[in-house]
Amino acid sequence: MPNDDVKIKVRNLTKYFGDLHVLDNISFDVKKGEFLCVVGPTGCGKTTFLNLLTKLIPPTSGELYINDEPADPKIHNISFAFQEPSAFPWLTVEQNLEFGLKIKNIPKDVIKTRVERIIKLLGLEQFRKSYPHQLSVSSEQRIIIGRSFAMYPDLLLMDEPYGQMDIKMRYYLEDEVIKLWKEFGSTVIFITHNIEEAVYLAERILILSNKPSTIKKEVVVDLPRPRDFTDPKFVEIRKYVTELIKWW
Amino acid sequence: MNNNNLLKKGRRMGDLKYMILSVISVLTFLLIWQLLVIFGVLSTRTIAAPTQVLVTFFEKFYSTAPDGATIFTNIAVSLKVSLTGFFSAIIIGTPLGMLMGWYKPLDRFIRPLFEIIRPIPPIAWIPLTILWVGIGLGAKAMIIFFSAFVPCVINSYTGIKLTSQVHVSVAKTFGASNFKIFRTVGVPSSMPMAFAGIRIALGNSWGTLVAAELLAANAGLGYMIMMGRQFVRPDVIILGMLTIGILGFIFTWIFTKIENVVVRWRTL
Amino acid sequence: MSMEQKAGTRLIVKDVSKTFYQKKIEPHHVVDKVSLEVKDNEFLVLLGPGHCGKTVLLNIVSGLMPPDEGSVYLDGEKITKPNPKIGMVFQKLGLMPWKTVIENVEIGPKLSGINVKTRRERAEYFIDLVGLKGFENSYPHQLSGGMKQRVGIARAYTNDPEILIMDEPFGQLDAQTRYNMQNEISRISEHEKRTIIFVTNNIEEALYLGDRIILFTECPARVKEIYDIDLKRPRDMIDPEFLRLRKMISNNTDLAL
Amino acid sequence: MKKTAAYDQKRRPIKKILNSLLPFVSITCLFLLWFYASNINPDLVPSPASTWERLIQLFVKPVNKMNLFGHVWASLQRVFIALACATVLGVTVGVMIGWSKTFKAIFGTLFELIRPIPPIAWLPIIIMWFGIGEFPKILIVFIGTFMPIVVNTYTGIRLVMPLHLDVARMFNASNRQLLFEVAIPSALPPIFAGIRNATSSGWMTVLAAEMIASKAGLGFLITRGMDYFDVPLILVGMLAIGIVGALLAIITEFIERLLCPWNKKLEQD
Repeated sequence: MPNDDVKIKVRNLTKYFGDLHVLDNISFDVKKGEFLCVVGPTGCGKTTFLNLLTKLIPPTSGELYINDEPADPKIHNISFAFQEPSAFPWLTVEQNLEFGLKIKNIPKDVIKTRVERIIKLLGLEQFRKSYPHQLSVSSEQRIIIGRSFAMYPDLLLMDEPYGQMDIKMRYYLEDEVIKLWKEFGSTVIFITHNIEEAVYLAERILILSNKPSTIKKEVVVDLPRPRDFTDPKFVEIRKYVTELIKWW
Repeated sequence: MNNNNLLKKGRRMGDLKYMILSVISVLTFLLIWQLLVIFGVLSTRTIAAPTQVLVTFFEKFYSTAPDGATIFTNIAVSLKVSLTGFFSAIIIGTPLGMLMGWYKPLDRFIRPLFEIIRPIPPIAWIPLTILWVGIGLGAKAMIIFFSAFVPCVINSYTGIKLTSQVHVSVAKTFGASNFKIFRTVGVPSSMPMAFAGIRIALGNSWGTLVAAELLAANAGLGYMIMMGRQFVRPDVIILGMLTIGILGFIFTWIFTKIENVVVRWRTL
Repeated sequence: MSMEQKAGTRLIVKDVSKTFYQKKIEPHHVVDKVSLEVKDNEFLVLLGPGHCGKTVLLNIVSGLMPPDEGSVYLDGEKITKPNPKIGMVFQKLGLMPWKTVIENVEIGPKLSGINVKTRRERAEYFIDLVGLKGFENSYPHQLSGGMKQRVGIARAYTNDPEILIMDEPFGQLDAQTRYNMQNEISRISEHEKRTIIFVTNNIEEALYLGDRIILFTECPARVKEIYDIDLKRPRDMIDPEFLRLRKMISNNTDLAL
Repeated sequence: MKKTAAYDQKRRPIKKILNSLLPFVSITCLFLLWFYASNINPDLVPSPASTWERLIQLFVKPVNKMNLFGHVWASLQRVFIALACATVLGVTVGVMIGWSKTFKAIFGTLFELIRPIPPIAWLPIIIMWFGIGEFPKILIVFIGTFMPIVVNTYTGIRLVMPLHLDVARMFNASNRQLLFEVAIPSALPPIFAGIRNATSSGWMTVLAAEMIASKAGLGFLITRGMDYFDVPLILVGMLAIGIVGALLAIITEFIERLLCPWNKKLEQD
C-alpha cells in the first residue's frame, strides 16, 4: 500500500489493566477516506481497543495520531457510534443531531445547514421534532449514525451499530452508511463480530487475535460495489476470514 | 368488526359499573356518618356531621371564631410558610445533590454532614428552631426546609449517579469539558429522578407544616385545628383536616402537570 | 366445535384476525386473516420483519388471547384457553426473579399439583439436557443472557408439551451467543422430538433451523409465502444453496423501518 | 502524550488520598463551627462537652423517672406495635384493592380521599376522641405507617409483569395460584420498600405525637428541653432520635435483603 494519504496512524498501542495484558503493540495506518473493518473473536479486547482509539481511556504506551498530531477529542473531530442506543432521550431528533456540533462551538448557521443535509439524506423530515422513544429502534440507530457524520469527523468509529437488527434491515442500513460515507468522504473504522458484514462494507479488514490482542492479518477487499453476498468471490473472502478467526 | 365494537362497549360498561360502585361507596360512608350523628350514636361533642362541616365551611368565610382568623387567612398563612420552605429546599437541595453526584471531592466533603442530618426527622428540629429563631415564619419555613431538603438532595444525587455511561462517552468523544458534560448530559438525564424527589419533598413539607403549626403558631390551618380541639369544635377540626387534605391533593395535581411537561421525553 | 383435519396435521389456524383499539390512537390492525397448518413433529419457522403481529398470533394460538375473527384448532378441538399440550418459550422469558432456576423450571408441574419428587426429577432431567447442571439454585439475575434462555427452554419442556412455541427466543442475544444457541436448539430438538413453532425475524436463523418457513408481511401480519426447506442437516451458513435461498427469501421480505 | 499517561498515573494516588481525607476535614469543620458558636452564645448553643455532660446526667438523674434508654424504648414500643398492625392490615388491604376491581371501587376511592391528609393532622381529633393515653398515640403512628404500606402493596400488585401472569396462565394456573404464586411474590420488593417508608414515617409520627401530648418518649424529651430552656437536653434527644432512626433504616434494609435475596437492586447498592 502506498503511504501517500495517511490520515490516522496508530503506533505501538499497548494496554494493561493491572497485570491483565489486553492489547499488545498494535500499529496500523488508515488512509484518508478509507473504510476499515476490524473483526475478532469474542472477548478479544474489542471494547478496550475502541476506548483507546476514542481516547476515553489512556493507553499504557503507544499513541494515536490524526494528521500526524497526537489525537485529542478537544482538537480533532472524533465521532463514535456506540453499539447500545446512545441517542439522548431528552433531546428531539434535530437537537440530537446538533449536539456534537454545539459542543464544538460551531456557528449556528453552519450547524443548521449541516443538520438539514443529514435530515434530508436520512429522510427523517417528519421526525425532526420527535423524541427518540417515539421512534423505532432502527430509526434511533440512524439518528446516531447521522449525528456521527454531521461532525464531518476526522475519524468515525462504529461499534457494531446494527447488532440487533434483522438481515434485511441490516443491509438497508449498511447501504445507508456506505452512501453517507461516499457523500462525506469520512475516514471510518467499523468494528463487528459479523464477518459477512465486514466483507460487505470494508475496503480493508483487520483481524484481531485473542488476548493479548495483536493484528493477526490484514485482508484487502477489492470487490466492486454494490456487493452481493452470494457472489462466489464474496463467499471466498468470507470463508477465508472465517478460517483466520477460527484458527485459535 | 361489529364484534369488536361490542367488546369495546363491554369494557366501557365495566368501567362505568366500577365508577358507580365507588360513588355509592363514598355516599354510603357519608350517609352512615350523618345518620350516626343525627341519631345520637356519636356525640356532637366529639364529631360533627358532614352537613355541619359544610355549614362551618361557609361560616368560616367571614367568622374568625374560634381561632381568630377566617379560613382564607389561615390558608394564606400556611401556604406562605410551606411554599417558602419548599422552594428554598428545591433551589438549594436539587443543584447541591447534582453537584455532589458529579464532583467527587464535593461529595466526599458534604456527604458526612448530610448523613448526620438525614436520619433526624424534621419534626425533631422544632424545639431547637423555636429556641433559636422564635415562632415566626422563618422558624417554620426552616423546619419545612429540612423536611423537603433531604429528598431533593438524595434523589437528584442518585439521578445523576445513574447517568448512562454511553451518553457521557458520546459527549466525551465530541471533546466536551467535564462541566459541559455535567450541564448537557448529567443534568437533563437526572431530571426525572430529581422530580421524583421534589414530589416527595412536596408531601413532606405539607405534612411537616401541620406539625409545625400544631406546636408553634398563632395562625394557619394547623393552628386552626388545634384551637378547634381546645374549644371543642369537632366541625372546625374536620374542616381543617379536609382543607389540608384537599390543598395537598391540588398541589400534587399541579405538580404532576408541570412534571409531565418538563420531562415529557420520558419513555414511561 | 371441531374441525376435520388431514392426517399428520396437529394444529390448524383458520382465518385469524386481530385489531387493537386504544383511546386517542388509530385502530391497530395487527393480524389479518392468517391461516396455516402445523404438521406433527415438524420444525416450523414463522418469519416476519419488525415486531408487528407475530407475538399476537402466538398468543392467540396458545390461547392467551382470543382472536377477533377465526379460530385455532388443536387435534380438531377449538382452542379457547391455554392448553397444557402447548408450551411456550417467551421472547422476554418472564423468568420469575424470586424463584431459583429449578423452581422456575418446575413451575408447570407445580401449578398442576404434581408432587415434589416427580417434578424435581423431571426438572433436573431438562436442566441437565439444556446444559445448566450446577446452576439449579442460582437466581435468574445471576445468569447470562444465553443461560436464561436455556432456563426458559427447560421450563417449557418440563411441562411435557406436545407442541412447543418459541417466540423470538434469541432476539436479545449477541451474535456469537446467538449462533451457539441456534446449535443448542437443534441439538435439543433432535434429542427431545416435539412439534416446534419457532418465530424469528432473522432469515439466517430461519433457514438454519426450519423444516418449513412461513413468511409473513409487515403490519398487519399476513401469510406471504411458504417455503419447504430440504437442506441437509447440520446446515452450513455459507453453503451456496443456503445463500441462494437466503437471498430469495430476503428479496421477498418487506423492509420494516 | 506518553508523558501525560504517566503523569495521570502518578497524580491519581495523591487525588485518592485527598479524597479519602475530605470527610474528616468536613467533620472537623463541623466541630470547629460548633465550638465557635458555643463560645459566642453558650446558652443557645451548648458546647460539645456540656452536651456530653447532660447525657451522663440523664442517667444519673432521670427525667420523669426514666433514663435515656427508657425514653427510647417508650418511643420504639409505640412504633413497633403500630408497625406490626399496619403491616398486617396494610398488606391485606393493598393486595385486595390491587387484585380486585370491585374492592378497589369500594375501598380504594375512600382510601384515596383520606390519603392526602397528613397523619399528624389527625392528632387533635384523635386526642379529642381517645384522650392522651397510650392507645391514641399508637393509633396516630398506625395511620402514619398504614398509608405507605397500602400504597406500595397496591402499586406492587398492579405492576406485576403481565408476562409473568401469562407464563403462569400458559401452565393453566388458577386465579388463586396467579395471586399467591405470581402476584404476591413479585410484589414483595415494593411491599418491603413500603415497610421501609412506613418505618421512617412512623418514627417521625411518634415524635410528633409525643411532642404534643406525652409523658415519655424522645419527643417528650426534646419538648421538655424546650420548655425548661435546657438546650443540651434537646441536643441529646436529637442525637438519640437520629441514631435510632438510622438504626431502624439499617435493620429494615437488612431484613429486606434477607427475605428478598433475588432483589438485584439492593445487591448493586
